[in-house]
Amino acid sequence: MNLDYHALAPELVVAATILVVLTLDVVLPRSRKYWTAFAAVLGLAIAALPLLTLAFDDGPQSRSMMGGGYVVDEFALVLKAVFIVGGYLVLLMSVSFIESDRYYQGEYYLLMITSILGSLVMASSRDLITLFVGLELVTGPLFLLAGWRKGDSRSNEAALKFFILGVLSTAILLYGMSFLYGLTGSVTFEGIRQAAPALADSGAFRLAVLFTIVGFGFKVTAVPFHFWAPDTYQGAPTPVTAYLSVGSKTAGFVGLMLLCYQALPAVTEIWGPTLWILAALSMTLGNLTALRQDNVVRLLAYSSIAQGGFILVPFAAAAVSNDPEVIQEAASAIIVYVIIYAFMNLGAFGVVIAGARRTGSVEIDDWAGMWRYSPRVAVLGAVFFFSLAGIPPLAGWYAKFVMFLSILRPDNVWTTALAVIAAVNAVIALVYYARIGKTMWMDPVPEGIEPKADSRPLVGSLALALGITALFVGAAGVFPYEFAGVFADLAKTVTGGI
Amino acid sequence: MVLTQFLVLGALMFSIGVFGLLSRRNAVTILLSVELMLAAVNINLVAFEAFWNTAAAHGQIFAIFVITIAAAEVGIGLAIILLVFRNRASGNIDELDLMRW
Amino acid sequence: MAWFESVGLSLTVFLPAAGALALFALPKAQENAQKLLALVVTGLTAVLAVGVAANFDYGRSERFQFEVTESWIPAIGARYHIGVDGISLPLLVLSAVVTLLAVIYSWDHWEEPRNVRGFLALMLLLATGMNGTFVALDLVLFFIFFELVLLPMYFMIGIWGDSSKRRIPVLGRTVTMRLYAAIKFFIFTLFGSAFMLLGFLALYFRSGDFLPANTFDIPALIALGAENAFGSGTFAFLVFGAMFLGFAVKVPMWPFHTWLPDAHTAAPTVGSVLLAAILLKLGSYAFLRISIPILPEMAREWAPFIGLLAVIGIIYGSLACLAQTDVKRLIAFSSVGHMGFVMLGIATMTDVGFNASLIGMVAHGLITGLLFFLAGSMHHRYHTREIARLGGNQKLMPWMGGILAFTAMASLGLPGLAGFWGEFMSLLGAYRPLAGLSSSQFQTYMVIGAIGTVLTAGYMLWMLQRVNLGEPKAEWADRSFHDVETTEWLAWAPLIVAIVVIGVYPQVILGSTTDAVVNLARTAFGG
Amino acid sequence: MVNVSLPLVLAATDGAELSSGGFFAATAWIMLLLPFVAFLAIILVGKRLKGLGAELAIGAMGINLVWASVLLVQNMLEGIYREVGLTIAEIGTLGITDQNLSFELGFVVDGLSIMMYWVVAFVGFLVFLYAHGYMKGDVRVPWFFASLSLFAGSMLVLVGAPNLIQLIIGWEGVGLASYLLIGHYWEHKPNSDAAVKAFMTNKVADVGLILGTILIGPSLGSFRFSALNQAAANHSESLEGVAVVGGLLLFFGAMGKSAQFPLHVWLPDAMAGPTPVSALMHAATMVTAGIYLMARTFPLYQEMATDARAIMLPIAVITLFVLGFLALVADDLKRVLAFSTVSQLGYMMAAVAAGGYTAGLFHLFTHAFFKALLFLGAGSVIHAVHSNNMSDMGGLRKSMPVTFWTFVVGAVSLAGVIPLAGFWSKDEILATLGHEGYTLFMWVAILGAFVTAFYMTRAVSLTFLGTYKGTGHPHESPPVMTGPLVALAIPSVVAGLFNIPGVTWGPIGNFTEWVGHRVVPMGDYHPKSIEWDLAAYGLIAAGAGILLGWRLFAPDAATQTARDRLRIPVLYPLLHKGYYIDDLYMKGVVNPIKGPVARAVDWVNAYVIDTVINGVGALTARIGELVYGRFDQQGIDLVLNATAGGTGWAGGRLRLLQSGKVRQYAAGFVVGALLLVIALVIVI
Repeated sequence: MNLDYHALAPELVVAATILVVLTLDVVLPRSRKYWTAFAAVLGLAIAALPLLTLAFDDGPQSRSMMGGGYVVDEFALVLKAVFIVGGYLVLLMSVSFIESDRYYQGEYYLLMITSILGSLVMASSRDLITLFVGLELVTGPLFLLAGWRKGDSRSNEAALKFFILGVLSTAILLYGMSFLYGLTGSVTFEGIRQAAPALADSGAFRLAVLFTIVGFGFKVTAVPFHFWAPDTYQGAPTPVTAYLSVGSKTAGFVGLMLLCYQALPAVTEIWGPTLWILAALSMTLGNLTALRQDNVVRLLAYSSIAQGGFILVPFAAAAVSNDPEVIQEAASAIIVYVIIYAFMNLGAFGVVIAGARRTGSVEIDDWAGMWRYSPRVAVLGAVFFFSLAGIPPLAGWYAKFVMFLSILRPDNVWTTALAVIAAVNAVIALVYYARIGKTMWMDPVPEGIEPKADSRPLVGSLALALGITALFVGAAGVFPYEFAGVFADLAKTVTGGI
Repeated sequence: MVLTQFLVLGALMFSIGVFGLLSRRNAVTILLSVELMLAAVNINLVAFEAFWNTAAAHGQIFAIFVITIAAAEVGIGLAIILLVFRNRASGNIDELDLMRW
Repeated sequence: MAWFESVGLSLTVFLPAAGALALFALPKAQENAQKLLALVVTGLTAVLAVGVAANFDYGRSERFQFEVTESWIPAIGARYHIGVDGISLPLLVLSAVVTLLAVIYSWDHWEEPRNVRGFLALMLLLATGMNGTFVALDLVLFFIFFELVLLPMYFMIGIWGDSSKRRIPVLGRTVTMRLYAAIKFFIFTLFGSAFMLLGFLALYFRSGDFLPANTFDIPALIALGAENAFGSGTFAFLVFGAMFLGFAVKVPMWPFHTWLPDAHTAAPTVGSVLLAAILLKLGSYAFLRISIPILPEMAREWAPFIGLLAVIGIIYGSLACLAQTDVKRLIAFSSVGHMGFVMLGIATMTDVGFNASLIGMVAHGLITGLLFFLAGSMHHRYHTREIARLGGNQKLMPWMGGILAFTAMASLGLPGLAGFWGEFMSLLGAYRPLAGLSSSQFQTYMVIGAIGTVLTAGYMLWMLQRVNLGEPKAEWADRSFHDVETTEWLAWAPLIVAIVVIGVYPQVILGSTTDAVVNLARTAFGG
Repeated sequence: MVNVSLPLVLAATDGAELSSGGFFAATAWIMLLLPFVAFLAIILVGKRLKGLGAELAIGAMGINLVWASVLLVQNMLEGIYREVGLTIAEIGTLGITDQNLSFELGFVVDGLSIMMYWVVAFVGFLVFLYAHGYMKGDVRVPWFFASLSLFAGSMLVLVGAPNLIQLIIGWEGVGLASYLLIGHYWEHKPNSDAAVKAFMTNKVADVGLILGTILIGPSLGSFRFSALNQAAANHSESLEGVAVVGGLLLFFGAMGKSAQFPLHVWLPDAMAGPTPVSALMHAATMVTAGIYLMARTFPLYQEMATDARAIMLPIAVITLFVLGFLALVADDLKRVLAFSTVSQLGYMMAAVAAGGYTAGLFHLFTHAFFKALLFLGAGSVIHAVHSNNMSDMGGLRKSMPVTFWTFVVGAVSLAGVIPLAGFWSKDEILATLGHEGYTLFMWVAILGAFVTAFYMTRAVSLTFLGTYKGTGHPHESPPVMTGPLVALAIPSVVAGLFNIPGVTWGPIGNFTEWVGHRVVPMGDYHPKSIEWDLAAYGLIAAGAGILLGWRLFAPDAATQTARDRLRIPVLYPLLHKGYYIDDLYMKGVVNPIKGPVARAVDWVNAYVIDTVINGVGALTARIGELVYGRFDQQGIDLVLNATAGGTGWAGGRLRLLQSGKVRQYAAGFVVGALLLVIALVIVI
């Protein structure tokens, strides 16, 4: 078995980083533990380098290993870049947050990069086993991270809920996968793809597909598999929540894309309607529920459920058409959305961290009038929340735009209906995003929120993370192609199986 | 046909697992139920492997991965349950409602 | 001047945005430097816009000039395509100049909570959005600019707006005006533009049936529209309807107008001015730029309906004005009526009607802008806008009263001042609507519209009588007021002059628009 | 940006024998602009001038008078026609022509406009002079003269208009000036009420003018009067469909400005303005704009819209007769004169409507002098006694001789006593009515002459005869005021001579010829010689009126007052209330609109449309609450219970009822998956 080490370099670097962090954690005295953070951040930065060399390499476009079960192509590269940059930003946000906490730092970084490694594996996986292993590698550490504040009951609770539902979803996913394998006789997507058309009418096969999708539905917090998300988001440490809503969710979408486009392109009649329903439910219920939230994190949880619904929309578009262009455009739209969503949602969580540092609260009402004492946080808050709302010229508009574009391209009554549902939801979403803007900018400062002279909301690495995300959100809003579209164009090779 | 019987067994175990998960309040019992579901998956995988009987033995490899990861998950799960138990002196998951609005 | 041909327009659009960024390079405390920067930036923008007008070839005003087309988002075929023709040119100049005047006025008029830098930055961002909308020749670009005005205006109203409380009937909740108005404006407009966007996308996809590639390019779509490519079936109906929602909310047409009185009343003075002078024009301009030339058959089918809403707006707005007790709210409602005339002109689907709407837009921009300036300055002095408490303004502040009277006269459509032409020409158009439209129906609209002019005169004169004339009320009698101040003169004088000049010599506007609208009507409807 | 080429359109002078008028005609635009220059100058610097701006206004009018006089003489000698237009707008084609319709500004110099220029300039100049004395010490003299100048300019723009568009501009311009001047003392609400009323009434009428213009302009493809008149004279097809309706709409516009029944209501109230204003605008010039419009478009009515006369003539006759009675009961001297003006405007309108172009204009011409004279005389009296009411006057004959004699001249002229101006012009109207076959209306007009003579005698008697009933010691006004009185008295006497039927004054011809210098022949009737029988009826009526008035009101002060205070039941309230037309408008139209209707619309806005909007918002929020509370956080309980019950999971049932959150979530998860399975595996 030949391993292409160049192709595997990012994973190897991250794996090495895990070892380094582990070692440092063991050998360093408690007062020097911050080196683990440094090592983790550095390791991720180094892992990005081979991505660049691979991208500009003149060699084969697609590097296949392990009998086609592990492939490094443009799709994998782009998604790996998203995972690494996203993970990097989360780590930046974590540093000050974790430092100010009283818990053990070392294992935090260890777990975080382990999870990132899992997502890297997922992006390259082209068979059920690798996909499953990658998925569990993403999720496992997160169960622990959600409960990282060991003395905090909320954190415990978040972890336990996450865990129980997580393993339930894993079980369902696996049960589905076992049938996928059993009915097609193959674990590779290639093999499943070839066998699938003959099985399209089999009830068992449909069950298998559905159970697999349900498993991923958990990861992407699609309604009705979302119940864990608000509680877990609220209870987990905020940087972990940020990672959950971006890294882990993106991993879920990667899995879904691989499943739908690589393994099951021939049976769109099964997963198309399913994802249509999930998309509509997620958008609508996520948005309506978000209207009632008073806690910023919980609000972001529901907002991220709704955003997940928007990302699911293009899947439904691909399902009604055999036109490769339509399918590619849908894939491209998903990737664009994922990329832009990653930045703006991470930014939003960065603002939550900063705001919580400043006010000591994540209740929306406690943030009232923030622009008077922390204008920069308020500006950033407006940028990210209105970007999530999709208001031009912030990047979010382009994500929504391509989403609409992809769903409207097939001239079909069902997709058009979904487009209208999405449009109505886009307007509903405005209400709660605008409400945060309103609170931060237009309401008077509540009594009792005294400016804390010593707590600067924007400290070093957090400021850096917010700066990067804000720049991206601004730049991608004006030059969406250069900052997001071009990657999506590359990555739509994921539809190569069609 | 042998395959069907295995699949029925798997389905039954899976269902029992689901039922246990839904009806039990003790976290450890819930964990056990999940294990039951994973075991059902393994039965399926192995049965299918026997059915296809290919050289690559993907089913068995898959099953081994599942067993391994299930073990890891149980480890994680027990750690979390322990944490909860330590903070609350109870393994009853129904009492976890701090974040109920 | 080749460089100007290629970058002049882009500079006009993006200079204000650059200025907004540059503002934040200045220390927060140096308010004068910030004001000066904003003044220079908007001044330069106005000069650029006038430069564009000066270099514009009026002999072929039906064609796009100063055109720039660059690759922008290749993935979706959206291009950075801008240009002006006779239709957009006056509006571009109006936008650039009014923004400058707003900055001048702002020099010493600040609403709480002050924050000069933030306010100016929003104003400059707004300018980029407004200028951009008028020059965008790509649907995506248009959409971006169209939406770009939302956030600045939302914050302007929400932060610097009127903090008084008001009880919402039926719901029974008491709301803070600025918050209520801001969110209402925001949601309302976005609700419309969500559907507008769906319409744009539908056009994009359908264009692929006729062209080698799908396109968002407005001139290309207009060329398709001229061949009536999109037909008059359900598709075109839905697309027109979707865009109609987006544009009609912005205009605003009855019954989508209710955000307007609240937003106008609650907004800070400069916000109201920009809202009235420019933002309302984005919707009606979009009808001329997009809906009509691209979907002419549908425009013809929708015309009676648009006309109906327009005349309802005229009468309804005027009657509502008669019931107002707040000067600013009255002026706000008057916009509903005036924009009704603008839309009536459009609904006739004739070149004269289009011209009417364009000159009506410019005139309304100048006149209502000035009225809001005046309302703001009066509020500044009296600290109330209650008509019942005012009176004898003419005596207390002769110049202010005189300008108010002048502007009110212009607003009620006195011939010889700018406001008249729009009203007159839209009635003229309604008398002879596009062939195929029911003459008797539009002539009924014409008569109703003409009755509307009487009502308009009624509420304006009544307002003048109660605010300007009579003896001052006891509470003001022994107070002394500053009459019109220097910055106010500087901001208002150009508007006054423009109102008179356009009133006497409307060719100032029509010289630019006529060929363009004649061509528009001809290519869209033939003949 | 601007179309800088200024295309000057020189219309063809169709009347072949007419000259183009040379320098003064070519530069007539100066006349139109000068008052505006004065207006601006007074606003900017008036306060700092010695005469507070009056000198600028008077100067401008003086120059205009010279200009107009030169033109008048030129026109008498050779006849002038010149039309100049500057395109101010090309507005599009309406899809009916290849040519753009265009709006133009310019001026026309022909018989009709020259007569009007001169009347405006002459009366204007005298009134300005008079006002210089009358307004001394007023609160805002500069503003007054600025407004007067604005009026003069607008009026000249109106009468010099070569097309309907410019006419509308001038038309509403004089309306604005009227609003400003009626409301000159705006501190008092009745004055501003009167101003608003004048503006609004005219605005209502203007709808007619504007719609008429809209009907006619596109049909002709031009807004020019010359085009309209030529088309009418040629019975052009383009006018076929619109002539009558368009003509009536224009007439409706004229009804407002020229105070025809039932749109006359504003004119009596307009007397709230200073008296010079009443003299110039509300008697001599502005109110004749409607007559002027009818004369300007005369061929339309004469040739094509003849059917319109069936409506126009009755209205004019009602105006001249029925409204004349209102002057009988007024105590306010100016109101008497105002009602008289309304009635006289009825005469003019009746003449034009009956086809008497020259007759109507001639009455306009003479009426301008004697009515301005009467108003200025009244002003002189009011200036002296500080009251408008005749019950505060009386016996002023002695203390104010100049005012008295000139007033009498005006009154007699108005009453139509030979050989004063009023006789000749009124006689011509009667002749026209008779000739055109409107015999009944002719007799009504003769009866009207009786009423006129009666109320004028009453006014003269109550004001100047008997004994003084007011306070203080009235003195004759200064020469700056009496001068204009005398100057106006002269034409009030002699103006009639210029149009004695059949008489031509050598090289200068006569009035008929002067105003006949138009682009197309007017084709109206001119009596070739004096119709003595008609003249006799007119004179008898006038004489009877004077006699009756004299008998009733000439005696001593006590009887005079007693008789004037006699309140005949029914009749007096009816007349005093002006036939309740005002009440009808206010209570029937204006107040309901201002009150209930406007409030209803506002209510609809707040309670219906806004409620829908807010309701949608509130509903969405409520749904959000429900979804969150009932579904997201609780609802799964219900599903679980239902499932448990339905499938008979008896063992789990009780425990499920107490289900906690995590298991709810898991249940939701499983139920969701099951529903999907049901939907996609079993159903499909």
